[in-house]
Amino acid sequence: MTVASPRLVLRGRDITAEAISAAVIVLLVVVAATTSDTFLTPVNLTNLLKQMVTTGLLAFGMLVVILTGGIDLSVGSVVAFSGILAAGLSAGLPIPVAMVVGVAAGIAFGLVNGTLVARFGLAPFVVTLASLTTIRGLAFVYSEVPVTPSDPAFLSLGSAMLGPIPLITVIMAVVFAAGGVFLSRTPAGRSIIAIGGNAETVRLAGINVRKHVILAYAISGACAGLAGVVLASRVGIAQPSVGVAFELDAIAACVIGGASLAGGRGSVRATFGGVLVLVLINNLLNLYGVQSFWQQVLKGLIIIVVILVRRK
Amino acid sequence: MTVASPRLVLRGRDITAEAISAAVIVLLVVVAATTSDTFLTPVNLTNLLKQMVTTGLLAFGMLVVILTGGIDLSVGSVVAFSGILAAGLSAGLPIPVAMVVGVAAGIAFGLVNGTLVARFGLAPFVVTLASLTTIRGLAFVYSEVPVTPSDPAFLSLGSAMLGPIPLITVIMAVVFAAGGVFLSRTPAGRSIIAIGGNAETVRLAGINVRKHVILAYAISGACAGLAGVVLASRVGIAQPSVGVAFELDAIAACVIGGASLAGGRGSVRATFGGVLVLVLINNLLNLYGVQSFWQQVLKGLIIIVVILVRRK
Amino acid sequence: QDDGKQTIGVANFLLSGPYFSGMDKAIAAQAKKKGNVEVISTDANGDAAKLASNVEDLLSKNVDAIIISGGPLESAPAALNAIKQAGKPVVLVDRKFATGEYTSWIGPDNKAIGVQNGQFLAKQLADGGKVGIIKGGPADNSIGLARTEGVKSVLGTAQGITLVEAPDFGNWSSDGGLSVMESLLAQHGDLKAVFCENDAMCLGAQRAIADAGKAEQIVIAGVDGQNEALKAIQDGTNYLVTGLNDADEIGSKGLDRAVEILGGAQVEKDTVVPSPMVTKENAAQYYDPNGSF
Amino acid sequence: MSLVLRGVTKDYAGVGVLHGIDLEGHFGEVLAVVGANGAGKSTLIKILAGAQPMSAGEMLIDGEHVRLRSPHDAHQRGIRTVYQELTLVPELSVTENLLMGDFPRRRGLIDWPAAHDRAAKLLESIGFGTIDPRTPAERLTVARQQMVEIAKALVTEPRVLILDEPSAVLSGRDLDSLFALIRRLQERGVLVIYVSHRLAEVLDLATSIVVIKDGRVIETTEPSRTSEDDLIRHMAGRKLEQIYPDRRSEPGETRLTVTGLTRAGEFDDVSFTLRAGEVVGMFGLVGSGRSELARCVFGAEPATAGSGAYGSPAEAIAAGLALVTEDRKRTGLVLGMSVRDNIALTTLKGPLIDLARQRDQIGGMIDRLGIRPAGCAPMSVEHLSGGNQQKAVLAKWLLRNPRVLLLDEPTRGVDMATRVEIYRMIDTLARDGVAVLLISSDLTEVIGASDRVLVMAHGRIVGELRSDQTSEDEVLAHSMGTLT
Ligand SMILES: Nc1ncnc2c1ncn2[C@@H]1O[C@H](COP(=O)(O)OP(=O)(O)OP(=O)(O)O)[C@@H](O)[C@H]1O
Ligand SMILES: Nc1ncnc2c1ncn2[C@@H]1O[C@H](COP(=O)(O)OP(=O)(O)OP(=O)(O)O)[C@@H](O)[C@H]1O
Ligand SMILES: O[C@@H]1[C@H](O)[C@H](O)CO[C@H]1O
Ligand SMILES: [Mg+2]
Ligand SMILES: [Mg+2]
Repeated sequence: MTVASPRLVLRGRDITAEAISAAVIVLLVVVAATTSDTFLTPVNLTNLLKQMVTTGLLAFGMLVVILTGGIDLSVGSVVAFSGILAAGLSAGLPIPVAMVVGVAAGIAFGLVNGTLVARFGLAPFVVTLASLTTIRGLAFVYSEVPVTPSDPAFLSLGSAMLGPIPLITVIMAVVFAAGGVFLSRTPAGRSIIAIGGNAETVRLAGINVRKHVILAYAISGACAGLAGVVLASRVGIAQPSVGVAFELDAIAACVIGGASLAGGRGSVRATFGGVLVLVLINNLLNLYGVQSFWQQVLKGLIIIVVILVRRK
Repeated sequence: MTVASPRLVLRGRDITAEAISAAVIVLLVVVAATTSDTFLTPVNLTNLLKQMVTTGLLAFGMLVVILTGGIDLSVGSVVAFSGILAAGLSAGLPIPVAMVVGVAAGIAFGLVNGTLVARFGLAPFVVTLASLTTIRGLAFVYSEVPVTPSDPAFLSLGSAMLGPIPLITVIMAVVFAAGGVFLSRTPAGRSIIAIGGNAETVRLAGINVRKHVILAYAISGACAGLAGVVLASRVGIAQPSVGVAFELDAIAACVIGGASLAGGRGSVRATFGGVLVLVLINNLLNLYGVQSFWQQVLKGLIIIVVILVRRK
Repeated sequence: QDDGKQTIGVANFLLSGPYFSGMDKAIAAQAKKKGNVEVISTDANGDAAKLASNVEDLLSKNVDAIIISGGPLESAPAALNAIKQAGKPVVLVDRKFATGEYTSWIGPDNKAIGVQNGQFLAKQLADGGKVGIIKGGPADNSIGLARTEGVKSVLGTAQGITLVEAPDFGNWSSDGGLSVMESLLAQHGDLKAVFCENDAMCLGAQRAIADAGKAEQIVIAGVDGQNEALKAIQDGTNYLVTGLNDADEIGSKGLDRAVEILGGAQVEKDTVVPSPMVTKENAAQYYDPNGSF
Repeated sequence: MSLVLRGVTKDYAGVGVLHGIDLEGHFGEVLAVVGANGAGKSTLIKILAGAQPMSAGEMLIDGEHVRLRSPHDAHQRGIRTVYQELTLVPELSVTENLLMGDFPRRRGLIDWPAAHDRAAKLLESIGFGTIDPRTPAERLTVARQQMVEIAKALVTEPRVLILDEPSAVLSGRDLDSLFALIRRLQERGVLVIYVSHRLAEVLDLATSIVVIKDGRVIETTEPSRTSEDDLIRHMAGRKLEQIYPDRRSEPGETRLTVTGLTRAGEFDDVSFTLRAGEVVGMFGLVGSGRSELARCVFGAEPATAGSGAYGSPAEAIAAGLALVTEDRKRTGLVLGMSVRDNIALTTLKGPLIDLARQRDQIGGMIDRLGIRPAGCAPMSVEHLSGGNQQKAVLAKWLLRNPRVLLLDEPTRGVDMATRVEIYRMIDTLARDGVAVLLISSDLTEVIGASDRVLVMAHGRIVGELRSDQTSEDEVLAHSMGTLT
């Protein structure tokens, strides 16, 4: 409905989305640094690094699903389930094992979502809306009350620092780096992107479309499971009610980063940019002491402005 | 990804979706009537009639937007804003006027959403995700605290009965009936459907695509505004925090009714069927005394089963 | 009814919070104790209209009385009207509705809890200092507002004490408390104490304080008496105090109240359940590791 | 009474596509526009249709300056266009696609019975009466959809009717109906602007011919003063020695044996073999089941009975098969992706893709097939002209060195010079031992480029003829069931 505007191309790659995201982020950072004494303090920067982790992990998984032309609304519920499962199991199992089982639960939910979408051809929106409801229920069925792991070692994942960088931020960065390579350099990653563009063409090219779609949801489930475990470890308490509406920020990050919800289009780097934009907006509004509901008003408006600016 | 299965066609119209929805509903009703003493009692039936109103109104508006290939995530926030505005204004204005203004506010939000989508070519998902946030904030800006209309007449819309039928159910039925005629028999309605199928073709036919897309969002806004006013009147108090996640049930109703989130495909009747399915599921789970968290687990699973059954 | 069996309906506005599910459980447990009382529990999952229809559902099942656990809902006039029309008694637990007619209410004095916390902190910070406040939200939640108001009424006038209210809400949850506390710490590294409108948020805040290495510097005050908080208090951490807002007690008393009313007793309209201050000294008395909340 | 373009130029983001086009068409005339793939024909037509603004230049109708701001503007002036790409709304009925926005109404509401009636009459009046107006467009074959597209342009009688390669998907009787229709319109004083790569029909229909090359008009002529060879020479900028290569095949081992293959409702009891080194043509009228057969052999749809078909495309590919489908946009390309990524689809190899190697390999294939514009590898494939898109699809499959190549309408929308290249390529592949099945609705091609021709009708193979011993008439007669 709009006319194509000039694109920025670097070595044959269209980097308009990345460039605009980068510009928006630089702008936000400059505004923040010059108008707030607190912004550049080590404490605040560490906060930023920690606060981007959950949205970041979810956004990467969401991007993979969005690339196939799907969507995963269930991630917030998976965060709750995986977190409370890992916390609960840590009473009887070694902590790393409990955490891996938490992530594995996320993968399992992803496989179910993916199978319903790919094998039975159901609409991703409703499948994951239904599983959002079911998985949330299961989290409460597992434990109605928050679970506090008795072993304080459960907290170390969430609080360890690698030099000035929180370990969980490093984990997220690794996910993004590996994810970038996966999508741009592996046959599976390329197939996932192509499927979002035209699944039939991909099928006729001899690529197993179902398998790749299921893989995409499993990746999203894995990211959500990891985010749940990380969050539980960070807070030190796993709550069945955590994660409501987390999917919205994850989707917003992808779209701010220029991903198309129709599939086939989206960049790992720009999605990370989208995560930064959201985290910066929240941080700024807090630093300025903007009242909670005015924060909501402004957050929505800022998102509109950002996507207006980076609009193709 | 799936092979087309046989379709039911009546006088040139494909009624497969309607037929399957009808079958599912009949099945649910028969199960309910034979297994629960309470289901067929007048009180429970009246209850059902009331319970379908909010989801019903929102689902119709949502359907119109979905037909254009869009989505409106902001409806829950509009419910809150319109309700609290109407309740607030009822202190100084005649109640019907206050209520109309509440609905008008919904239309205004719809116009903004529609303009951002149609005029600026932004993705509906993010536009309405952002306005979900902003409008929720505005509801709190309007009144941080719940508003209780002093005049008890404010409650009459929500409690009046037309014979055995609640007035608000009649209102919803009128919306569906008028909506059905609008979509099947008016040029504007047909244009909205056609836009979801292929916007470019519609534009080439000399039809103003933007205008119709904006109209669709305005209709959704109007329905959400009406739902908000009705809800405030039914509950007797308007709270800025109501309506969270209402959009999900509305979308689920449309998709259970066979609407395609890609646009162009969806039926008013089948959407109403989708609303009934959701309301019946809730009612049944309540009648059987299923524990709340298990209700969530089952609700998700039943939705999956229903869309599996009605899958094309 | 003839066999003396009574049915009581419970309308929960929102079960998915540990406090509320704890209360729901307490009501059911108390009914079981009584032997001849059956409880039908419903959950509106945060939807006010659904609460109204759940109440209508319960009435259609001809329950003898209704208990409403309204949580963040400020009132439900239509539901109260329906109950009144059906001629049934309604007992409110925890949440007292701002408007509408009810038979009886049992719950805490939220302002008093706040005052109590304020007084404790004032004593603790004899030399003055900065006190952070973390609210649950949303802005229309009068329970939280009353608690904060109580704290402010004391500390607002106390010598040398400055109050900083976090702009963002902690959503009554531990993860919310954690991130709000982080932002608070970024701007106010010199905090001496923090008050949260409930324990869940305090538990998250305590983590953020520990991560920032300020456990020695900042003390914590909460509300509710959630198990984890009682344990932290008992263990002698920087979590110093909470105001007991016992879901078990309020729930079971609510059930008792409904039964009394059905028995024809003349009952008090509003009953405030006292909220004793829990500190290291008396925490053992309240801490039940196997309790549901 | 004329339509005149003067000095029309067009560029996309600074890249010139049209460079000063001058053109004059008179009412009551059939003006043919011909040119190689990417010459700018479709772009020119989009400008005439008001769908794209010109960068510079002017347009005059009956001597009066007009500026078209939108397709609607063009409609108002009686200019109607049938685009190269189908533009129907798939979910809607034929009626609705035809009358869109202009329905008969009763008491303000659309009168559907009257609307269907009107649509049926319209279809009838232009010779497409076999189409049921109540059918959703998506349930029609491509050919029928094309007819609906044409009918749509005639709902209100146009003064100018623009047809961009309307015959590419039509054959047999449908093609005859179209030509008859064009002649009737011409007699009624309509200016028909006709774009086609099928030069024989251009010479047959047109009253004047404009040849475009690289965005410029390089020749304006009339059928009586030119010939196919002549036109090709202008379009290609050189003379084409010979269109079809001399096939002298000595078939080797059998590469594909299909026996009694059936897919209920599509085709029935089909048996044939393909041998190394031979090119087998397959002709049939639209809807005869050829595409379904090819898809089924390739494993894209399951067979109901018979043997010879593969279980899935992956299996077929592993066995050395390749399928160039008939609808490049829907099943041949991922439109949002680059030319390179599209071509790479069949050869993705892991764990990590060697990007440098991929670039070289694909660059080489782009050069070999002469996909234009040069250096298009990183471009989005949707920005290529139709013919070049087709070459990109071919490139994707040739990269796999297939042993059996199934080509479904491989020259649809492809210009003459490129066709010749494709025929030569088919020939070379066959000489290297590839077995080729060439499905085509172009009679001349199917006979000229193959060793033998299978004829399909109503889902069955009804005849097999040696290409050097048959004639177009004979093949056509078989396909219409007038011969057995
Ligand atoms: N939107 C666009 N952006 C950039 N280049 C474009 C765009 N549309 C067309 N082109 C280029 O313009 C040139 C002319 O394309 P056009 O479609 O007009 O060719 P054509 O003569 O119709 O070819 P064909 O016979 O293959 O249909 C091509 O090189 C094409 O790549
Ligand atoms: N007259 C017709 N009208 C509509 N559909 C038809 C007609 N004849 C056959 N079909 C359908 O067309 C399909 C077979 O067409 P297919 O595409 O395989 O044929 P084709 O010979 O390749 O023709 P095309 O050139 O259209 O590809 C079948 O689904 C069949 O039901
Ligand atoms: O009183 C309760 C509890 O304090 C709970 O923690 C949150 O909701 C309030 O209503
Ligand atoms: Mg063209
Ligand atoms: Mg075909």
